[in-house]
Amino acid sequence: MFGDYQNVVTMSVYGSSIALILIGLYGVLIKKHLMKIVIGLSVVDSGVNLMFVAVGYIKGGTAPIFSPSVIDSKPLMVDPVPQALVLTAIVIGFAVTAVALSLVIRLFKHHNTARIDQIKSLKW
Amino acid sequence: MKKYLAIFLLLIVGFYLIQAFNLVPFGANRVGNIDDESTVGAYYLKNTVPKTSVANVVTAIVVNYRGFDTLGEVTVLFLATTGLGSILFRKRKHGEEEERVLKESSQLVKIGSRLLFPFIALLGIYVFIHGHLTPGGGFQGGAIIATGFLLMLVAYKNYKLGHGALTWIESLAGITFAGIGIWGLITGGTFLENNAFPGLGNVNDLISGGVIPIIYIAVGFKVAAELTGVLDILLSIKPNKN
Amino acid sequence: MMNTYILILLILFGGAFAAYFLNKLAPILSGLTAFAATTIATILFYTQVKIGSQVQLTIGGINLEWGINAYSWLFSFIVLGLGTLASLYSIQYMQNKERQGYFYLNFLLSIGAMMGILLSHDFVSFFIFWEIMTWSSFLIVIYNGKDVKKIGIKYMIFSAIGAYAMLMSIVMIFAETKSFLISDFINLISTTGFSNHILMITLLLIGFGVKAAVMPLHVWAVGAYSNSPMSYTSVFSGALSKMGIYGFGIVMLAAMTYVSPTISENAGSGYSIISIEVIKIIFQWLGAITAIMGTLYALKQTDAKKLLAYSSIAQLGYIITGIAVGTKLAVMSALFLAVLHGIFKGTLFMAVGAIERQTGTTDMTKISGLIRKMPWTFIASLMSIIALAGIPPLAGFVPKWLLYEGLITSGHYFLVILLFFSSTAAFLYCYRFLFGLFLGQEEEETKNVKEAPASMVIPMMFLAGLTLVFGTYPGLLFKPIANAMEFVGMHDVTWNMTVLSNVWGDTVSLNLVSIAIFVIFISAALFLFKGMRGTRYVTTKDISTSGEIPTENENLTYQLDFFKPFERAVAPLYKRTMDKIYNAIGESLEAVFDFTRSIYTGNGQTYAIYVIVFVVILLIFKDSIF
Amino acid sequence: MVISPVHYIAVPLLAAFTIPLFAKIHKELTRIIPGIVLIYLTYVSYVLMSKVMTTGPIVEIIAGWKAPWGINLVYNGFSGFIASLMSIMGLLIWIYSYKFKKVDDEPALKFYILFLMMVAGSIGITITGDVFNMFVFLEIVGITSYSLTAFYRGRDGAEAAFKYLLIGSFASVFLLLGILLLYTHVGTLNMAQIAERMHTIPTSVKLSIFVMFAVALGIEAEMFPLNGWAPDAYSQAPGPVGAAFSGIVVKAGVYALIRIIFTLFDIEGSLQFLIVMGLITMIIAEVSAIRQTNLKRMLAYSSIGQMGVVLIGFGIGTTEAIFAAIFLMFNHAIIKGLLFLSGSFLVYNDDKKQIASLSRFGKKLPVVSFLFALGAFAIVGFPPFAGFWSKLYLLLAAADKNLIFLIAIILMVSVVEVIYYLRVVGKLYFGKEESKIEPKKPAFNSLIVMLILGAIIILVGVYPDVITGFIHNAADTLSDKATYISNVLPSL
Repeated sequence: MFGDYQNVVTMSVYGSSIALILIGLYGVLIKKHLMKIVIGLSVVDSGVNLMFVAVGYIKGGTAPIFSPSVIDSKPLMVDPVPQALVLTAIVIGFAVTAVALSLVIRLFKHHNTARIDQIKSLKW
Repeated sequence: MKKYLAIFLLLIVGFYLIQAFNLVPFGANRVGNIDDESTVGAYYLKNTVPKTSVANVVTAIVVNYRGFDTLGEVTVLFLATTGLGSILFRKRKHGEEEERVLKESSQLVKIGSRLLFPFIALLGIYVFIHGHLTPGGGFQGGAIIATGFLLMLVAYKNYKLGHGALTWIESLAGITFAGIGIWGLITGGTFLENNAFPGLGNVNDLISGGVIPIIYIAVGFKVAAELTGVLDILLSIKPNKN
Repeated sequence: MMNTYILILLILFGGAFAAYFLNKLAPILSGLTAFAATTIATILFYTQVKIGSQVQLTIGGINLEWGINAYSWLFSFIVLGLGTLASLYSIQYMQNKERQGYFYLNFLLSIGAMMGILLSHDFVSFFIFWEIMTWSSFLIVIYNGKDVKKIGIKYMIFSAIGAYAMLMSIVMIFAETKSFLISDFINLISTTGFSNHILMITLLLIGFGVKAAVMPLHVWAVGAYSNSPMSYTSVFSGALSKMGIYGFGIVMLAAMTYVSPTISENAGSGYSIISIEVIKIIFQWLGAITAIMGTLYALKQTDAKKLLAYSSIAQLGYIITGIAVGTKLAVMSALFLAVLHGIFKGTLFMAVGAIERQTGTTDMTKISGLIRKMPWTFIASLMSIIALAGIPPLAGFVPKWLLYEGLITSGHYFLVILLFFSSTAAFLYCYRFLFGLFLGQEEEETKNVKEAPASMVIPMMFLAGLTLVFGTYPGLLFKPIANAMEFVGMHDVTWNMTVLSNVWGDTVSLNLVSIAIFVIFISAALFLFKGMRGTRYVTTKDISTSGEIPTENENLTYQLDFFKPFERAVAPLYKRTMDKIYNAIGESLEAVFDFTRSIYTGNGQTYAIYVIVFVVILLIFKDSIF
Repeated sequence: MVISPVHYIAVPLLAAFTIPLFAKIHKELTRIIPGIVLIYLTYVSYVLMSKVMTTGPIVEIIAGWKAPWGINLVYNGFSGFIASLMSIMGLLIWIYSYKFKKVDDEPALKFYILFLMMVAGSIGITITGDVFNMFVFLEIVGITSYSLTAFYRGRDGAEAAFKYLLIGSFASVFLLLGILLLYTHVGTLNMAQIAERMHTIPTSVKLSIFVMFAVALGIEAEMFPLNGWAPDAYSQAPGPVGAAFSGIVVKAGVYALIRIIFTLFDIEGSLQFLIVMGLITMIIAEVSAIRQTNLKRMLAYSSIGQMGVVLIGFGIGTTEAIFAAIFLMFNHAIIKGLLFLSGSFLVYNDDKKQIASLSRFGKKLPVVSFLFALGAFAIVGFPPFAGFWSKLYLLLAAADKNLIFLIAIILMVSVVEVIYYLRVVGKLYFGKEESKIEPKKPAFNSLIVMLILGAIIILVGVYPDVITGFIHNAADTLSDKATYISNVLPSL
């Protein structure tokens, strides 16, 4: 399907998911605002999830569903396991984000700021 | 300075990630020959239809082969709601009404939302009822339903959710999932074993796959209730005075 | 027979907890329990235990062996005797003090632990009891609540360093011999030589050296000795410090006597430069220096407790020197002194305790002239001081004689000079102790002081009497010492019940000396009493100088600058170098620690960066790390 | 219904889902049900451990799919021992916190659900035989831990929890990436099969995967420099939760790390890596602990330091050393549990948890102070308390491999530990002046729990043989990789 452009596609799919991870990490490491950090975490999660799906892809494969039309022909199907895993990963990512947001709310109320470098009452 | 250091470090991480995934060519067949069953993927593709009568292999994996994961996943959601409740808990003064931060929406949005909501809910329900036949399933369906509630929450400033009902749905759905699991143990099989019904039915029938659709429906309800609960909690936070 | 050891330990440890809980009923009960427990244990020990019997236990997959031998039997004499007498003494001494249950709990625990040390034939139980002894004595040291940080923690730091040095050595020994038995360790060094195992031996010696308060490791001792209740200090200084000597003796004596001379000392080891001779010389000198420094610091003290504490350090120095020299005479003198020091220093600390209880202070500038008020205490102190100073006819003379002779015959002339200097200087503080507390004019404040109760006087007098007995019949002690030396491999030790002799054939018959001194003493006393009749007693405030009346707060007591000229002469020695070095180390460590913990900046993002940096480092160097 | 390892997970989950319904009947049920569940789990531990000790490991299949195809639970000497330890600690901490007042003020319902699931999740991490399942349980533990850390209002709990969450998210990201890479190369998620196919992965990739796993699980195991969250979380969480962190959650993290290193990977350098990281962790944590003025923070750093020692023990790698390390884990759970539980009564009424504020509490709270002192003595390794034996065994194992330098450093650090613990004990009994803060008298149930822990410490200290049999079995199980694989995959 992709023919000679294999490398390009590899680069673009893997590259974009790795780029998402790195961009997210950058936000987590550098941005001072708590919300941005949480967003960064979500972006990282998305990158990882995209990576899961990308890795599970098999060239020319269809969705791993034996619908009436394909049940007899048994076509090449993509790997179903990463798809199942990514479902779990997404949900867990959602849960963590929700907790993170609630913590941000608490922190903002407590410190009246959302800058992470000003919230350091616990140290040493 | 810190910025460039971070970029530098992240580029190194990226380099090694690329290096690691470089050995995993995109689109190559890593499942192997399906009849070899050398990988779990191959085994699932080969055996799902004959052994579970479920057309959607992903659903079979999520609910049955790796159903234990899914149970954990549902628990994570449940715990997130619980945790949110405990983190953002505040004592309400007697008679104090919940008040949201939102502004009142326009009439158009309100009516539009009310019109859309049943259809969204219906779509969600369809998605999780047909989880074992078509793409989608409990999580997806639940999320769709929660979107409907989000719409309502955004449109109506004081949209009341039945908290009691949410708790009931959450708990009952959870009990159904865990209970089916334990039923497997009671009947002499293994935890979550697909033996609650005598037959598995025909592939691609609506009623097929043993307990898999039932679990997925329970998951759908649970996810819908929990996502809605999370949205509700996060929306009902009072802003700081200053 | 088999279970007597366990029974003795059970009595002591069980008594400890009984004493703790009985305190809730009535404080006096815990004191009585302690006395009963030590007495029963002593009686059991001396009636039921035969030298050489053993009992084996297995705990946690480790074989333990308990038993008593001639060498540990000698030390058990100090521990049990002093323990019993001190617990009798404590009953009245501790009266009306708070937390008696706590005190007796730890008192009995430490006595039990000391017995345990003596019973242990293997390093594991040795170490277990050693640690119990350490922490129970630590708990008593901080009992007063005074200077917990300065004294208690200092004691614990040094004890911990010592104990862990010992533990390290023990595991190294086990790695080598696959056995915890002390006898196997002795076998090891006797078959493969001393210098091949220099690290483990050094570590062991550090562990023992801490408890024996050897020179660079002595800084904890004064505070710890003077800060605990005196009834415990008599055990602490008299018996507990001897545990250091006990262990020191095991290593040094066994190493010296069992290593067969045919083994090439310098064979195949990175540490081969250090042979046993070097270790011996180091400890001879450390002992001598400890003796001198202890004596000099003792001179300066105005607090009787601290004076005695420094004096203890000095005496331990003699013992260390004696053992390190290692000839039969020197070792004999060291062991004799070890026992004797327990006796007379026990008495002295008890006497000071009695004075503290009756007058409320031990500051020699504040009290004087107690001779009339506390005559028995005075007599006990006098006898012990004479023993301490090493004047015949009391027992202190014996080890001194032996030590000098041992040193001279083995050619350590310089050491003799040092020790001689030290013991001469010791006369000065001995005199000061007696004079400052008992002689001189009576103070107003001590007008209503009475003699201590009988249960405190009796142990003191008993111990003081022992110095006389051993001074006249040193053979009573020579016998077990000779047995002990036989056990550690020094054969053919000759001794005589009442006569000391040297290699040149000169002999001193202690009976004759005693009689002579006794006659002199009696006549002098008669003369003094006769002469005293005509004197008039004035109080210290009853002075008029050139018509000026001194104000209240002007201290005219001359105890204050008792030995000023002498102190001035030796002033450069008083620099407390070791204390300063330790403090400097402590402070710089604290700075380093504070710097280290600032790694935890409190900023979540910094921690995140740490994670990424760690990941990057691992990824880059993964091939070389893994 | 035969009792099987899945009860560890299924029963708490079912209970957690039901508690909100029972809450509608009676509030008190929300507290009692988790207790009943934990009692049941302890019973399960008893039954299963006696089975494991007599007949060998139990491998349980989930959903009727045999080992590589479905998820399976492996309950052998090692995982069983840790799981039993966790369930017992969970039960004790539940009894302790039953009427812990500050918990009572807040919505108790949520506290007990979260606590129960934290215990169940930790047990899940230990007994699962599937990598991705381990990730799910790690997240369960993570979410509950974050929520419980931030449980108290008006404190800096949220800050601690946010840091924990931030670093914890890194853990899940790296773990996911590691699992993904692993899956793409071996095509399975079952640990035994991964272990069996590990040699097929090219070395460089294997190392990258290992780095990701090591970092992710190192975060959970409080390895330096990944442990920035730990002191904050420990010190801000409610007292019982602090005890649960050190007694249960960290154990799960260490277990996972050890399981990965010993069973999954066959990388030679990973053991040296453990030693070095353990050493650094220990030194930095103990050195930080000595300068603390906050009691809970001091305990937290001490806890991290102890984990460092545990890692060293595993890193030495001989069966004796593993035995010592597992013994250390056990001791640490018991002793640090006691320290946290008694310590949180000592500083109960001091919002800043200062050590200075507990001056002379020995008189006001005699039993609690005594137990704290007992714990302090035990953790620094004074005989005749439990901590001594594990330290001795560890040092013996190290000496056996001739690691003299390592022994010296461990002992030097022990001196530091002695200083800061005894400083607190001295303060408790002989502080300069009496503290103005009125202490809080412990409730009966809390006292009982602390006394039980104290009794265990003394019992194990005097007669370690009560526990060494189990630990020997655990150590043997862990070091025998081939048996693990053949237990899970009998056909191969």
